[in-house]
This record gives sequence, structure tokens and C-alpha cells, in this order.
Amino acid sequence: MSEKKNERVGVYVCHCGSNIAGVVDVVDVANWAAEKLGHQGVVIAREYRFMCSSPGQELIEKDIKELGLTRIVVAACSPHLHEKTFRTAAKNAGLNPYLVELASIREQVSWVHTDKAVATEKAKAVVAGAVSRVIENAPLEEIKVPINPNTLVVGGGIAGIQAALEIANAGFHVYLVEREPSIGGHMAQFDKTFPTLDCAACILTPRMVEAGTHPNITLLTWSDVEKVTGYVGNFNVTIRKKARFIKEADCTGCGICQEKCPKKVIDEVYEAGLGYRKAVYTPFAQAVPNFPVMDKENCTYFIKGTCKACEKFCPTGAIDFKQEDQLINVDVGNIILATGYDLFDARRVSNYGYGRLPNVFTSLEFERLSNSAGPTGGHIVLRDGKTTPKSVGIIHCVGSRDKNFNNYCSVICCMQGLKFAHLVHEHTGATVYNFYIDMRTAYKGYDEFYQRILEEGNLFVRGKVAEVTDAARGEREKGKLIIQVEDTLAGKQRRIPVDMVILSSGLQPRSDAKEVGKMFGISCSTDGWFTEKHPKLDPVATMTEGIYIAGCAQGPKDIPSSVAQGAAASARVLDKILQREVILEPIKATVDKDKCSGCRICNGLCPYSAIAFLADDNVSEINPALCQGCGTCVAACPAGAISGTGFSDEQIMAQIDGLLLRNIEAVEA
Amino acid sequence: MTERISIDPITRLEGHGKIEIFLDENGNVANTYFQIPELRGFERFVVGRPIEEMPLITNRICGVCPEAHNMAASKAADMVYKVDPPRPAKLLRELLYSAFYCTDHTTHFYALGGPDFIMGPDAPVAERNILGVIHKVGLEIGGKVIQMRKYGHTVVEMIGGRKVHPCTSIPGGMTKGITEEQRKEIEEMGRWAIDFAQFSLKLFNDIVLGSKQYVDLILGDVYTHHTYYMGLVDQNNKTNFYDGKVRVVDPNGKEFVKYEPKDYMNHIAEHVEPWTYLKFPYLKNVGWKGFVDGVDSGVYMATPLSRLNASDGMATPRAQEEYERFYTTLGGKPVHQRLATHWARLIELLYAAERWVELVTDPEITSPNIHAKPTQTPTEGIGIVEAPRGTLTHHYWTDERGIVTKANLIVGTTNNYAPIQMSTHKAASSLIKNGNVTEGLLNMVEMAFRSYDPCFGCATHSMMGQMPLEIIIHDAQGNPVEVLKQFC
Amino acid sequence: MTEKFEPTIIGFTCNWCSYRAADLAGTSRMKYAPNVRLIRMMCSGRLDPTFVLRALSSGADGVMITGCHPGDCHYMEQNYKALRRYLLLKRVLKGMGIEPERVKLVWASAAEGARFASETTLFVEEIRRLGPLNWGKPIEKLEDLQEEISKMEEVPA
Amino acid sequence: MTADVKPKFAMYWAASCGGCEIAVLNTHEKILDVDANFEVVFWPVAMDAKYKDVEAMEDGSILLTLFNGGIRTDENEHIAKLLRQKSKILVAFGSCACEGCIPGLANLSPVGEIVHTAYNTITTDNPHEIYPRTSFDVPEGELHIPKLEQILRPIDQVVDVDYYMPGCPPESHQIAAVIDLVIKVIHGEAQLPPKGTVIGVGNSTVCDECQRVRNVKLIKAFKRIQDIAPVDPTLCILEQGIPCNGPATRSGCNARCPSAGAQCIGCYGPAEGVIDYGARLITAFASVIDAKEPAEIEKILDGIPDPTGQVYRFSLPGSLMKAAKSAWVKE
Repeated sequence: MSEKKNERVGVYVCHCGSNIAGVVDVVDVANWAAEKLGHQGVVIAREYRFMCSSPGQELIEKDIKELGLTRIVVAACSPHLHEKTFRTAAKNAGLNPYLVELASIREQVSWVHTDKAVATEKAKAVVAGAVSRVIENAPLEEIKVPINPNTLVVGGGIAGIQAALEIANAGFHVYLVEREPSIGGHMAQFDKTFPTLDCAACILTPRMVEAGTHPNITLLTWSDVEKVTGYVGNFNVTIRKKARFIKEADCTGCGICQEKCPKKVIDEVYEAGLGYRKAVYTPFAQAVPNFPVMDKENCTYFIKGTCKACEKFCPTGAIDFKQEDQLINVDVGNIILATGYDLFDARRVSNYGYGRLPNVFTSLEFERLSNSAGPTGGHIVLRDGKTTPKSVGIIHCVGSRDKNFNNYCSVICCMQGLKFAHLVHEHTGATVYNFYIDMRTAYKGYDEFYQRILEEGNLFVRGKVAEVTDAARGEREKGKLIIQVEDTLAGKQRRIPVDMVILSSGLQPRSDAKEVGKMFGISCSTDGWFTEKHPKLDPVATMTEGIYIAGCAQGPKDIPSSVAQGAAASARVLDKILQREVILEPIKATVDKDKCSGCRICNGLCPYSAIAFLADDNVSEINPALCQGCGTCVAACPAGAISGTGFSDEQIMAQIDGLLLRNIEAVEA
Repeated sequence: MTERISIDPITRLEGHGKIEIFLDENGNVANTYFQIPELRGFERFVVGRPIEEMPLITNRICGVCPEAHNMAASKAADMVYKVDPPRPAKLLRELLYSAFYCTDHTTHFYALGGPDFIMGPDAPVAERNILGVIHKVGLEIGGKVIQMRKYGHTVVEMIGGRKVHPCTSIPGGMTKGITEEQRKEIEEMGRWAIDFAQFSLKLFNDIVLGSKQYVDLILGDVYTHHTYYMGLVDQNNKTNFYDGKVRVVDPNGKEFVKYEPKDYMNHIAEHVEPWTYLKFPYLKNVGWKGFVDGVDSGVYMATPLSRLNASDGMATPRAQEEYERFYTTLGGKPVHQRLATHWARLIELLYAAERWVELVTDPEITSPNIHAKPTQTPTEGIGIVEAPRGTLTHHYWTDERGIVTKANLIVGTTNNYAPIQMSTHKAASSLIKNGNVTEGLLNMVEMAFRSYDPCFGCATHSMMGQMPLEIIIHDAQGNPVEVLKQFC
Repeated sequence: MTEKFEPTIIGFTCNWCSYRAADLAGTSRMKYAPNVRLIRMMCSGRLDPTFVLRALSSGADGVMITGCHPGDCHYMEQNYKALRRYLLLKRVLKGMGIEPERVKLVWASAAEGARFASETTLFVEEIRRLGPLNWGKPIEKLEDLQEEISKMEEVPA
Repeated sequence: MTADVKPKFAMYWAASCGGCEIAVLNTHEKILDVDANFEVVFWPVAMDAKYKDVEAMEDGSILLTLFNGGIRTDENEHIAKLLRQKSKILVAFGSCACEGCIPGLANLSPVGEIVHTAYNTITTDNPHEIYPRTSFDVPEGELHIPKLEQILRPIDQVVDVDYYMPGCPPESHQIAAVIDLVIKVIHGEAQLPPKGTVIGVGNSTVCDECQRVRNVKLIKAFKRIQDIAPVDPTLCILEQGIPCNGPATRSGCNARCPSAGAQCIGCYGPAEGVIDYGARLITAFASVIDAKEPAEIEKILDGIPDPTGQVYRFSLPGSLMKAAKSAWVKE
């Protein structure tokens, strides 16, 4: 590559007990490195049982100090495990942490190969690659950005509420944005919650009220986020506050306008289409805030130009037909996305007959049926509104674990099904059949609940239901819904007639998840859930610094997990806020303005709009705070004017040469 | 014998074309060989390239006359698409080409061929070059020469986008036109060029025709060959550089054939010798009889002289006058004396300058209508122009996407390879007697080929750049006894 | 080629998916062909065609480029940019007479250790079939020309 | 260096077209400066000279040699080595010497195929398959012509080079500037740039000098110039769909071709520090493609009919791969 560098390199080969040494001849590798890579600047090569142990790290620190090493190569495990460890060791010894390279000879060699000779040869190549590369490494300094202590939480479901409260209670301001008229999310629609069966409203409402009244929380319901710019610590967010046609300042939430409103509308959202609301309404009694919303599409005044009943009767004159959408602009340092899920549309499974067979219900419909505050006052009845079912079939995994719809398990359906079984049993004494593929009752108290439901005498059939039909064969099926299923335990086909069928529908990503993700600069998995930074070790952070995810937006989960994630996300945010400044990985791209021709080929490549074109100087420029370091523009610049730290051309070229042992051949030739 | 020469590293490795002269026991010329030592392989590597790149790629065959290749390739590319460029586009191309002719002929007369006359054939080597000429005739003339070249290249740049290797000619026409301002500028330079051409003819008249020694030299048998002559002519059989039919007259000046460029394969063939990389074109319908004169030998010549011989005159008034004076002075058509080519070249210079002004004053020259979109499926195309050093033929076959699948190139100097070989042989045989060799005599041998202005850059579709030449004289045993270098 | 031929292959991985897939293959102790030597980049979008050319011209018999699945890129859509480069690069290599199969693009998510292992082994076999590339190591120049000349001289002049 | 003894100047062409010489002559009056400040000891196009004289010179006695043309034959190589030995400053002059240029496209085929093609064209009358031979017996003796080497090479793959001056040919105003500089150096009024510097160029790419308006580029289809000519005179040519090499090509020519309504074809070679010119163009063109589906991308790529020629038109021998597989290995 470039001119000869005079670096002093130390190479440390780890045995990792027998994990590496069992397959790779580590002594040979170390000796080889000392001998063959001397010309590149390797002054010492050691092997040691556990490099990551304190003595192992001390070994490195000692050599740095005593041998004046300027570069370190540790041949051990994956950098994803111990890169930080050894960088810290170098730092302690006064060497810039970015002058350390890990050569993965465990995950990439000893664990995946068996032939010792071959593995040892490959290990040598990997080490040679790391040595060539580390010589080209440049010392890097972490980038520090101040953090705005305010936080934006998007989504007022239980996860969002939890996150908002945690941060607000810690004394920092939160903007909680909810697109519906009230916070509460799906949980507010439920009757009971598994496995303890406590009433959802009873446990949720206090939290909603607390959030609604918290001095540190600015509640923005009936609002959408429209635009997000900036970067971690310094986001600027534009929020559209949709017109409610109610002056919030004057409204007391007395509810008279709703009483007086002559226009009845089927409530598709909250009542799942089972009940009615008015054109001016609060979705439910405990709504927070409890200001109503005027439904423009259905309001007689907006349609015909006359009526204004609500205005006439409002004691405080809070009605304002002229109200317009408001654009609110806020600065925040961190953002938590808790945008939740959509319920799988059971119509898609046409052979289950939802929408065609009146007495097939979705889980949400059933939640409303069984809810004492619901349209039937908690009476579980058929569509006719009066007949109580004598037999009920509950079908699990509707739309989940099904290659025709969603491959994933929706997590909650089993427990939800059991809950329904219990409620039906309790309210009606009807015979209940559960149709399941597998019962998944992990987590605390869940399997106990399953046992309890079994003891209640509910029936369970293992098998995926083929069809729900009203085509009766013979008397016993007359006027019933027949569930056609293969009982895989008994190993026979069954036709089970019931009065009511409940589809335990799965969860799926919000229909607009992709657009939302784009707006906040995060990606979605192939299933459409937001992608976390690490599936195990960093489940609430995302690839974009300062953007966190919580609740079902990240994947299907039950209430406890959603709450836990809400809290976890807020903990991450508080951690950032308290640091006052955020440290960014110094892996960034920069433009050499002299070389840049202003061709603008890079301009379209950055998903974080980190690249700006300066028309006056006819050059492009990269904002280091926005740059996430992917290196796409570096590879794209036709003039070679963009360089990337941490993964520079020189480093990668040198590593190629090293891996191909070219640097050695060159000398030997 | 073999080893004696092949072991000599110098002769083998010196970088240039060679004339090998073998003497017999009496020190007289037994035989001469004119060798070209390089192959670049354009015919092979243009295959796979898009047709529209041919004018750009074949430019690089020769940096001395890239315009010629650019034009030939462009015309071939037009034909590949069966598209006829709008008249203004053709005017622009020919205008560029005429301006180029002026610089090229000027360069040769003053820098390459001229020194022999202006300084004298036996003047010291160190002086026999452009700088020598300037020192002798005075800086003022040097200034004029430089000015002429400057003007020519300025026009090439205005129309062709670049001074060397123009880039604006594409299938169906041109990528850009010229503005009225540019037109005015070009016209001015053109008028100056006419004066310069006339001045050059006067110079030739005074220095060369004024000297009995030179006239005898020109008319002498040493530089005379009776061959066929080839040149491009317009519908009135007047010399044209850019377009027309190829006309060939026999050694008696009678029209032998006049053919459309597309029919060239029926008339031209190339002979291969194993001792040189360059091929020897000849008239197919006469046949290859070796390096000999006469009606029965297919050897033909394509130079300024041959173009005059092959035409019935020049299409512009002043040039026509000179044309007539030329033949009356040298005793009628055709003129076989090779050295007269220098004069013919100056007449062409005058024609090119006059044509330049003709074209730039055409009302359509600034029209924006400079391109016709190709609509037909590309197939095969042939383009022929007169390069300063001879008739230039480009022939391409393409697939339906217009990607070249096969190519054939017969370039200026190549046409004259056989005549050059003959001329040098004859000159050597008549000048070298009884092993008596002087530098002056040898330079006169070189003058034999230099009159052809052999541009080996140009023959270069198969050979390396314009090449210095070397003459090696071997005794009867084949040992080199004299070596002389000359750069064309 | 003889079955003894062991290809040398350079593999490019992205930090978030394919490199973690390789890690996973390791932690799951999956066995695969040892011929591929990996280079970690932040994203497949970092892949500069120069790297591939450098590898092929410096002794590699093949190059494996890996990244997150389309739509799954941790930098949103940079892997599509890698895909475009890759497709054009293959065309250019084809023009140089290099079997396009010598350069392969593989999508592997962090969870697909098995896929990473099997794709690697598959690719190694493919390259083994194609034989060594030996770039820039021609038959010694002079011999080569002698061969040319003798070919020319087979026919009588 | 003092001016009282005129320093020696040489210029030579190997496998080239002579355009570089013309470009030097096109500096017009500057030629006289060269004559005034140098003793021109060796310059085939302009004057007579003897190789023996060159060989007789002391090593390093020529101050400045401009070497143009690539190394196609053993003869070219010999002269390159000779001139290196005799010259203090050896400049790889022009695209051929710097990176191989158009003749470098020959590296896409085996040398045998090139020879075979040349002597089997439609007009060649060669029934006995006669090919030139490096040595051949004629009745009077043996004749020699140089050997073609397997591939064409830029001069720096044969000898050590001090400076590079790219361009096909280098622009005359750049040559003039360099001549001025060297003369200044001779008179001790200026310093030479560090060895290995690319001289007579800008430090960016052609777009830097191109006056055309540029936007964020999204190409749905690549087009060929004859299908859309004349192009919009003010808009970036690449944005109009024509694969223009400008973004990756060294500046210094004042964006000649784009300003003449034609795409840049890349004669000035790669920008400063770029290792492989073709790679830069591959990524440039790929980056502007507006498609995600492989099938659609492929369809758009079909609009570049000769990808290899497009990105290595001038630079194949100087690229990482240097030549096509067939040029290295015999079928």
C-alpha cells in the first residue's frame, strides 16, 4: 500500500482454554507471526490461555509500556465479544483504543474447522490480515454531542405511557404523541387481562390519568408526527395536532355535547364495530384527555351546514367549528417509538367465515362483548344481541404461524384464547372448545392459568381448524357453525357444531410501520416490525442513535413485556440525558473538498440525509453527527474524495493483501 | 549468415522502421527491404465496442491525422445506421477537415519534407529540421508556420471540441454546431490561410523551381515510378477530401476505375510479407506482381500527387490555376516524379484553404439542424475519406445493437507501402554504386520515401506511432556496413 | 483441475448481519469449508469494487460478498446499493473473461449461521470446479511468444 | 541547475499515435522556449538523431525525457530502459505511457488473436496464412522485426517513473504550464514537485470543470448519444442518461468533451490516489441507478452495451487486472 510505516506491532494469540488451542496450534501461529511478519513491524508475538482475563490484558498493557508498541493485534474471539475489552486495555496503557485489531480465530476458525493443519494455516492468514490492517489504522477520538433533555414518545399505549411516566418522574420533560383522541391503546379495549384476570381498565386508568396530569408530560392526542430532522441529542420534530373543533381550554369534559349530538355513528375503532358513538365523542368514559373530538366526516353541521346542537348546549362555549390543524415544533434529545400493532384482519382467512358467518367473532369483538362497559353491558351474546351461546369454539393462531399469512407466533393468542374460554365459561356456562396448534404458556403464572382453565372443564382439540361452515350435515348440525378440524391427538377428523366461534387473531405490524420507520431513520424486519440494534443484547435501541423502540412495535408481546420495554427504553433515554452529552462511534465519512468535483453522485445515497451539497462551493459535505458510518458514500465516490474512518480503503486493502499473504510473498520473492 | 545479423542486438532492438539495403560483391544494390516493426491490433480490439465509439477510438490510430480517422469512422457509422446526416452537419465536418488539411500539409512541408529543399539535401543533419528552416528563412516565416497550425487547430477545436482527437462527430451528424461569432472568426482565419498557402507556393517556386539543381532532381529518373494513382473525386471528377467516389487512373493517366466507397473490396486487396508487420495493398483487378512498375502491376499510389493525377482538376479557382501550372511545368498528366508530391501538397493546401472559406460562408453553416436520429437497425458500414497521406477506408460490421463484430481498416500510408519500398529500392540502386556511400546520398535515398510523407502513425492501425526510420546497408555477406537513421 | 486444488477466497461481511451470522455459525459449532477468509465492514454498501479487483488480481480465486437481506439492512437500504455495484461489476469482469460465478453475493441475517455455513461450502465447491484463477501469472513471456511465433511458422511462407 | 550550459531534452514515442507530439507542437510559441532553454538531443518527430549517440551519453545526462506510448514490444521496453538510464527526470507523458490508453484495449485478447485478425481481414489476400516473423531469411540475409509482448504495459510497469502527465493527448495549455515550470526550475526560480506526482492536471475530476447543471441523479435508463443528440446543452450529461466518465476522470482538460456536447470518455485517467479507475466508474454508474429489483437493475444495465470498454477504455493496462484472462492464459 502506501509508504512504509514504522509501527511496532504486538500480536497476542489466545488459547481460549481449549476452544482455540484445541484446533489451532497457537504456539505455531505466534512463532510464525514473530518470524514472518517481522518485516511489517511485529516486534512481539505471544500466546496466552485467556487473553480476555485480567492477567491477559495486563500482558498487553505491560508490553505497550515496556516495548513501546504502537499497534495491537489480538487473535481470539469475535470483536463483537471482546473488542471493547482490549481497546480499553490499550487505552489504560495510553494507546489510542482504535489502534487495536481483533483477529477472530475462534468463531471463524477453531469452532468451524476440524483439520488442525488447515485451521492453523487459516489462523495465520487471519492474523497476517489483521497485522497488515492495524498498521493502517488511525487513532480516532470519540465524538461528543450535547443532549437535549426533552424526550418524544410516540404512541400512547401502555408501553408509551410507561416510558413517558418513567422519564417524567425522573424530572425530565416528555412529549407524548397519540394519533387517537385518547391514550390507552389496545389495552383500554380489553376487559380482563391474563393470567390474573384483573380488569384492564382498573389497572390502566390510573396510569392514563397520571400521564394526562403529569407536569412533565405534554400530552398531544389526536396528533401525528409529520417530520423529524437532526440527530441524537438534537432532534427537531414537527407534530400535526389535528383540529378537535373543541377549545380544550374551555372544555370541562361534561359530555353534554355528546348527549345532545343527534348523529349516531358505528364505532369501528373502540367498539370494534359492535357499538355506536356520536359524531362528537370521547371514545370511552375514562378517555384521557376527556375532551371530545368532532368527527368531521359524520357531523351534520359539516355535512349539511346546519345543526350545531353541541354548540347550543355547550355550557362553556367550547365548541369551535373554525378550529384548524396546528403544527407544533419541538426539540428533543431522544425519541421512543411505541406505536404498537394492528390486529390481524380475520377476514383474510376466508375459510373461517368471519364477515360472512354472523356468529364468528374476532378477539377484539369478544373483548368488547365481555366488557361490562361494552355495547352489551358484558353479556356474551350472539350477533342477534340476545341469544346466549350454549357452545363456543375458540380458534388459536388465526393468521399466525401460517405460511399463507404470518410465519411468526403472535405470542399472546394462546393466553388470550384461554382467557376467552374462562370468560365464556364464567359468563354463560357454555361448552368451550379450544383449537390450538401448540399451547404456548411460558412466563410467570401462565401455565398455572392453563391448568385452571383445563380444570374448569374447557375442551381442547389439538389441530389446525380447516374450515368453519354453516352447511349442516344432519340434525345436530342444524343452525350451528360447524368447525372442521383434524384432531391430531386422536388422529381423526372431527366436525364440531357450536353457536359461536371466536378467532384468536394474531398481531401484525402497523400498516404504516415502514413509512414511520423511514421518517425516524430506522429499518423494519422482513416481517415489518422495527429492527432492534441487537436481538438479544440491545432489544430497545435501534441502529439510529437516539431512537428507541418499545412494546409491540418491535414485535408481538404481552402487556408485562410491553411495560418492561417501555421502562427499559426510558432507562436508556435517562442514561443518555444524564450523561448530558452523547458519545458517537468515530466511524464517519468525510469529504476532501479539494478532490470533490461536486458531481453529486453521493447525494442520493445517504438514508440519513447526512450529505449536503454546497452549491456555492460546488462540493458535497457530510454532517458527522448525522453520518452513521455505513461507508456507502466512501465506496461510491468516483473521485475518491470521500474517506471513511475505521474502515478506510488503506485498511481494507492492506487486510486483503495480508489475508492473501501477499505482504509475505512480496518479501520472500 | 543468419546468426551474423540476428546476433547484432543494436540492429534488432533499435526502435524504428528499417530499410535494409543489401549490396552485392561489386558493392551495388542487390535488394532493399523496408520493414515496419509493430502491431497494435485495432481490427481486433474494436470488436465488442459500440459503433458510436469508432470515431473516438480510431482517432487514436494516429494523432497526426486523427481527423481523418474520425471522419472515415463517422461516415461508416452513419452508413451502419443507414442515416444521412443533415447538410449542415456534413458542412461542419468538411470545414473541420479542410482546416485540418491546412495544418497537416503545412507541418509536412515546413517541418518534415521541406527541410530537404530549403536546407538542401546534403545540409548538415543538425540543421535539416524545422528549427533549421526557421533559422534560415527567418523567424517571421516560423511565426507564419506556427500561426497556420494554430489557426487550423483552433477551427478543429471549435467544431470538433478538441485540438487533437475531436469528439463531436456521431452517427447521424454532430453533437454541436457553431455560433455566428465563431463563424466570423473561422472565416477570418480561412482568408488568412489562403494567403499563407499562396505564400508557401511562392516560396516553393522561388527556392525549388528557381533552382536548376532541384528541378533536375525532381525530374530525374531516380524519383520516377510509373504506377496507378488513386484519389477521391466529386461528381465533376474534381479532387475532394471528405466525400465522393474513388477514382483510379492507370500509368498513362487513363481512368482505370471509379467506384463507390461501399464497393472497395472488389477493387483493393492486401498482400502479406513475413518480414514486416505492414501489409501491401494493391489493385485486385490488376493483381499483385511484386514490387514493379507498369500497367500490369497492381501497385498504386495515394498521395497529393496521385490525387491530382486521378482528378480532372481542383474545385476552387486559385487551386485550379496552380493545378494547371503544375502540369504545364512538369509536362502534362500524369506526373510520375515522386518529388513533385511536395508541390502537389502545396496546391492541395491552397485548395483546402479556399474550400475552408467556401464552407464557412455557406448560409447553412450555423444552422442548428446538425443531427438526424438513427432509426434503422445497425448492420454494416463503410466510410472513405482522403487522408493527407492517402485514401483512408474504415469498414465495420455490427450486431443489431450496433456493437462492432468485425472491422477492416486500410489507411493512408499503407496504400503507399509498395511504392515506398520500390522508390527506396530504385533510389538506392541508382545512387549507391560500387559500395560508395555518403550521408548526402543516403539522405537522397530517404527523400524518396519522405516525399510520400509516410506517416507510420497513420499506417498504425496495425503499427506503433510515427516511426523513425533506419537504413542499414549490408555487404555481400550480409554484414551491416553502414547504418543511417532518419525520422519521417 | 485436480481435486487437490484448494481455492483461496476472500469474503466481505457486514458488521450487523453476515458477520454475526458467521459468529453464530461459530458459536453453534457448524463446520464449513476453511477456504474463505473474512473481512468485516460496517455495511455491504461499503464494498468498493476495487476490493474485489484487488483480491482477484492478488491471488484470490473467488470473492464472496455478504450482507443483510434486502429490506433488512441496518442502514435501511444500503445493501441495494451493494447489489447494483455487484451486478455491474460482474458484467465488467465477464468482459475480461472472468467467470461471473467467481464473485458471489449472499444475503445472510444475523440469525442465519447455518445459511452462512452452507453457502460458504457451496461457493468453495463452485470455485473448486472453476479451478485456480492465477491472475497475472502467465506462461513465461518469452516461451509464450516463441509459441506464438512457432504457431505462425507452422504454415509455409 | 544553471542556465549557461543548456540542459538536454528528449522526447520519445513507443506504442503511441503521435498525438502527444502534435500536442507539444500545439504549444506553438512555447516550442521556441524549449529550443531556447534546452539542447534537444533526441526527438524523433522533430529531428534526426542517432541511438548510438543516446547510448553514448553519460547516465543521467538528459535532464528531461518525455516518454509517450505504451510498451508493446521488446524494442519499446529496451528504449524505455535506455532512456531511463540516461535521464534525470523521466516523465510518463500521455495516456499511453501512464495507463496504456486505447491501444491497451488490445489486452482484452491474446496476442495471437490480434496477429491472426490483422492478417485475415476481408481484403487481405493471404491464402497461405503468412504471418510476420520476428526473424526471417531473405536470399540476401536475415531480417528482424521486434517481438510483440504478451500484453501492452504502461511504462511504469517496466521502468521507474518520476512524473506522470496523463491525457490523450495532454492539453497543450497544461504542457505549456509544465514547460514553464521546468524552465523556472532550471533557473532556480521554482522547485520540482515530489517524485511520483501527476503533473499538468487538476486535483479533482472533470465535473469540477464542467459548467453543466447537476442535481441528485436517478437514472431509470442509460442511453446512447446518437439516440438523444443533440443533448440538453446545460444539464449534466450523465443525468440525461449517457454514461459520461467525467465523475471519475481526472480534471485538467476544462471538460472539453462535455462542453462540446459529448460525454467524457476518460482520457485523463483516474483522480489523485485512485487505485483502479474502472472500479470508480462501476460504483459511479451503479450509484445513480434508480431500481431495487435485480431484474430491473439488469435491464437498466443493458443500456451500457460494453461495460468493460466503458470503464477501462483508456486504463486497462494500468488497472488492477491489467488484461483479460485470455491475454494471460492460452485457451
